[in-house]
Amino acid sequence: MLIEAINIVLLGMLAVTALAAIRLHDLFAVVMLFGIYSLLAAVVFVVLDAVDVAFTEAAVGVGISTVLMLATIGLAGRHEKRPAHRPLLPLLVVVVTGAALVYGTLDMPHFGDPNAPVHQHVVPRYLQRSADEIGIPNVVTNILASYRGYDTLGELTVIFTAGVGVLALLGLRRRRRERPGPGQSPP
Amino acid sequence: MRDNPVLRVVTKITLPLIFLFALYVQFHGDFGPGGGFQAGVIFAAGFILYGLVFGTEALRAAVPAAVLRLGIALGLMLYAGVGVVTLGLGGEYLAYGTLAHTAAHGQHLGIFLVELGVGVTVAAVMVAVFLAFAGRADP
Amino acid sequence: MIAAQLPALQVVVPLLGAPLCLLARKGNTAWALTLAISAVALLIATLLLGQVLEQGSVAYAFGGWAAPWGIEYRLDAVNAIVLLIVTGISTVVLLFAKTSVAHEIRPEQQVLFYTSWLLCLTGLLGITITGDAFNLFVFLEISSLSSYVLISLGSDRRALTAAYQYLIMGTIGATFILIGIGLLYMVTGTLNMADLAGRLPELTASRTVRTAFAFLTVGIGLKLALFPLHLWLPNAYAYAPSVVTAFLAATATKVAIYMLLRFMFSVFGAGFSFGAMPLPTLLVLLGAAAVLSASTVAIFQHNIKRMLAYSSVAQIGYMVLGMSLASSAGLTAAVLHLFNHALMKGGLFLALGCIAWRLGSVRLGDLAGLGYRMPWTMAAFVAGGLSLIGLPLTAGFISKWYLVLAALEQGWWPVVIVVVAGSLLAVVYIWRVIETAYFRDRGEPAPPVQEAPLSMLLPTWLLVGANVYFGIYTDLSVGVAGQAARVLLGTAP
Amino acid sequence: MSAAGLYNYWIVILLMMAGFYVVISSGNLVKKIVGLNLFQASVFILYISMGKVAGGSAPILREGVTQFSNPLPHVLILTAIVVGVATTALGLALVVRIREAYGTAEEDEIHQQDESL
Repeated sequence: MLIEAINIVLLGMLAVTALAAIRLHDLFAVVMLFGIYSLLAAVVFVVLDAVDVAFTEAAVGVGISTVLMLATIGLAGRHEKRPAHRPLLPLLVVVVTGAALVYGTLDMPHFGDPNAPVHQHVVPRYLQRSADEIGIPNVVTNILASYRGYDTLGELTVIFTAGVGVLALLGLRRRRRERPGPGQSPP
Repeated sequence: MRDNPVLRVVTKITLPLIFLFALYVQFHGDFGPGGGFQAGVIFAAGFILYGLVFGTEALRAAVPAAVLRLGIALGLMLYAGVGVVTLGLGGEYLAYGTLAHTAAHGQHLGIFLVELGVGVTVAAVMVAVFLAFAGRADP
Repeated sequence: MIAAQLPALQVVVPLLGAPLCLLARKGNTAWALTLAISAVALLIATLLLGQVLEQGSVAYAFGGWAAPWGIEYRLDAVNAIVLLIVTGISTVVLLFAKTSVAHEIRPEQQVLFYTSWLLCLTGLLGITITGDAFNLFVFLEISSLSSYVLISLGSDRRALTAAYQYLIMGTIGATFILIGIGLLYMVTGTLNMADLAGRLPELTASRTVRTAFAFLTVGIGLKLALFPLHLWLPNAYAYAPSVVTAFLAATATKVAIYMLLRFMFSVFGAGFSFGAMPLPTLLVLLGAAAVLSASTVAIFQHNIKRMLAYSSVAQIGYMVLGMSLASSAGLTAAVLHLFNHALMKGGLFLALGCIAWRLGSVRLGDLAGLGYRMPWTMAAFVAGGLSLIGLPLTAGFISKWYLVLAALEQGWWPVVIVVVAGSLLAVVYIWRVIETAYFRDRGEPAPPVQEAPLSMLLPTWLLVGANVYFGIYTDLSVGVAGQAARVLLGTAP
Repeated sequence: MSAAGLYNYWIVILLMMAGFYVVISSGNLVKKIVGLNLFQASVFILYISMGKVAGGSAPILREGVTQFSNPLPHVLILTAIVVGVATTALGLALVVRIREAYGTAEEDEIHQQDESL
């Protein structure tokens, strides 16, 4: 029960952070809030026994993503223009989506329930037999690199794609001035 | 930042530790949390720190564009290549058990190699992304 | 022995080709490598289709781990034909690409362009062939990220905003799909599609499953540009480089349609999707709205690429209409149109690529007299346009004919009316181009013939010729589409 | 009991929708990307929550521990986090280029410039 209580408090702090990020228009503050959000999420992951995920979320969310966002607002300006009017359509979309999700929770297995289907069908084999079949104590590594190693190859390909994309868009050399104006197709 | 001697000295002392930690995370994933991805990120963080303190030009000189491209490609080729080798040895794609005499040894070797591939590509991509963004700043 | 490994090689060959391509120094080397790899992938897809027609279905377990513990590839008539379309179109468009890319893409970006192409091919093939729901998400992201890159390399600055808009919509879609897969995993404990299909029938009353269904439909709908979630598509297609538009228009939306078919019919089952959920009504309405509204908007476009992009949204509507009938005939029509539309749009966008190469513009006003200046290119455009309209002796006629028959079978008259109305609207927008190219007076003497080079004309005519071929000889396409429909409805032997 | 068991999920849904709202309501290209990250990070919490077993511990096999939390969602989310950061890097690179080409990172100002062509 203690875990649940800690979890609820952390989730509450996440909610406060997210709502503050909606309201602020100084992008520097928004990005900093996102860094805090990631850090809190990483703590939630530790509480929920996902240490590998926590490690990665801390490195990625607090590290890479935040640094990239800061670099971008350094280049693109840090102030968001205030919207002229409160957008109603997005609010409607979000409320409907959220309502659909809440409806979906009504038949969900309860939080922490050891008899939930997720813990019954596929996963017992990983926990019981990976020590013999692969022999590495960290079950997450076993699944990540071997049982579902092909997913990880796909994941690495995604990173590769992002690298190629950033090189194509920004290049590695120092910037040359963009041709200004709305260039149509080249002659 | 570049003119601050304290920062430069501290960085020079810290860098080997960062790289050591990255290697630890890379090869310790078997027992605790960690693995190729996290190690790659930490490795890249070391390079990025170097770039921040000594200037991006210094980092560009230390890691030329051709080397970065090679790193980005090599890691992925290593991972995908392990699969091709297991195909050649008569197993399914990424069936590491075929890599050594016993299945368990093969699994260890296979996981070691693919994690290494992940680490190399992730580190190279991260450094490349950093340089790409840094190169856009007005001089 | 190698025959058993073909399912893995289908995806691994282009995947391994991408880093190799990145190491190429010159654009032409990268092009040659990409073309060779795409051709090998086409060969593999052909062999796999042969295996599927012979054996019914083919399964492959990665790492030697049996499903559902490991990741599985699973092939049947439905995805085998999609693999053939994707690899075939990629290869033909690449034949065309050398000249066009050298003209439209800066030299230092060409190697990165072809690397992204291979990644996009990898992603599309991976989505199509996989039998694992989460693996589908991973390869979906490979294809999405690489297509954002490909689109952003267009020479107009609006290519950047189009790519950004697509990135936002695509990522929302992918996240919805991720939520849907998570909810399914939550109540079944598995990620394998065949395993899911076995476990979901007991859970049809679960509100969690219904929510998962809704999220998957909306998420795939975003990738598919299903009306009214199509707003990213026209700009993305209009400002991407010519060959990218031809490739994506002919393959990416087809793969998305395939995803929808796979989840609706194979994973959830027709009984759930079309019985418990209000899907048929919804799909009929959205499909009809897509056909009518997008075709109408197409008429008012001045940029022909944009016009054809809106036409694509309309054509997706036809496929959705066929799907909504949920009958053997309807599904046959949907799969058939998927195949035929890839041929039409591929051919039409390649013809536009020739025009862009010569004129540097694809605006309607600049086309005056082009019928005499580029006779072969314009003839290809006209032939492709006739297929798009659905004139007899073209592939477009065949699929619309099957769609009308399927609708009549269930007495759905309004669908027939929508198909006819959509075709008439297509006559109008295609005619605008023909009129400008052949009948508008430029007020100056007839310009000399300045055709596109053969390396561009031949691939264009290859696709246009395929439209005529599959408009006359329908055994192969109708046969495979019929088989696919039986697989989807679970009535295949 | 019913509400207590689902309470966690409801807060997570609130988090997801906060992120989703930022994506679709903001007109600033950078803030939209921040919103995407918030949205996705919350989906990750949803996945990890479903893997928690009451009384379980981290899935690293060792002496004396028999009850583990489910490692499969962890693996899936590790992959998803990486996919997310890849998307972010690409999206931000696009924002930098758009800003260079248009001089702004606000959606409405970009539309105005393109419509005046």
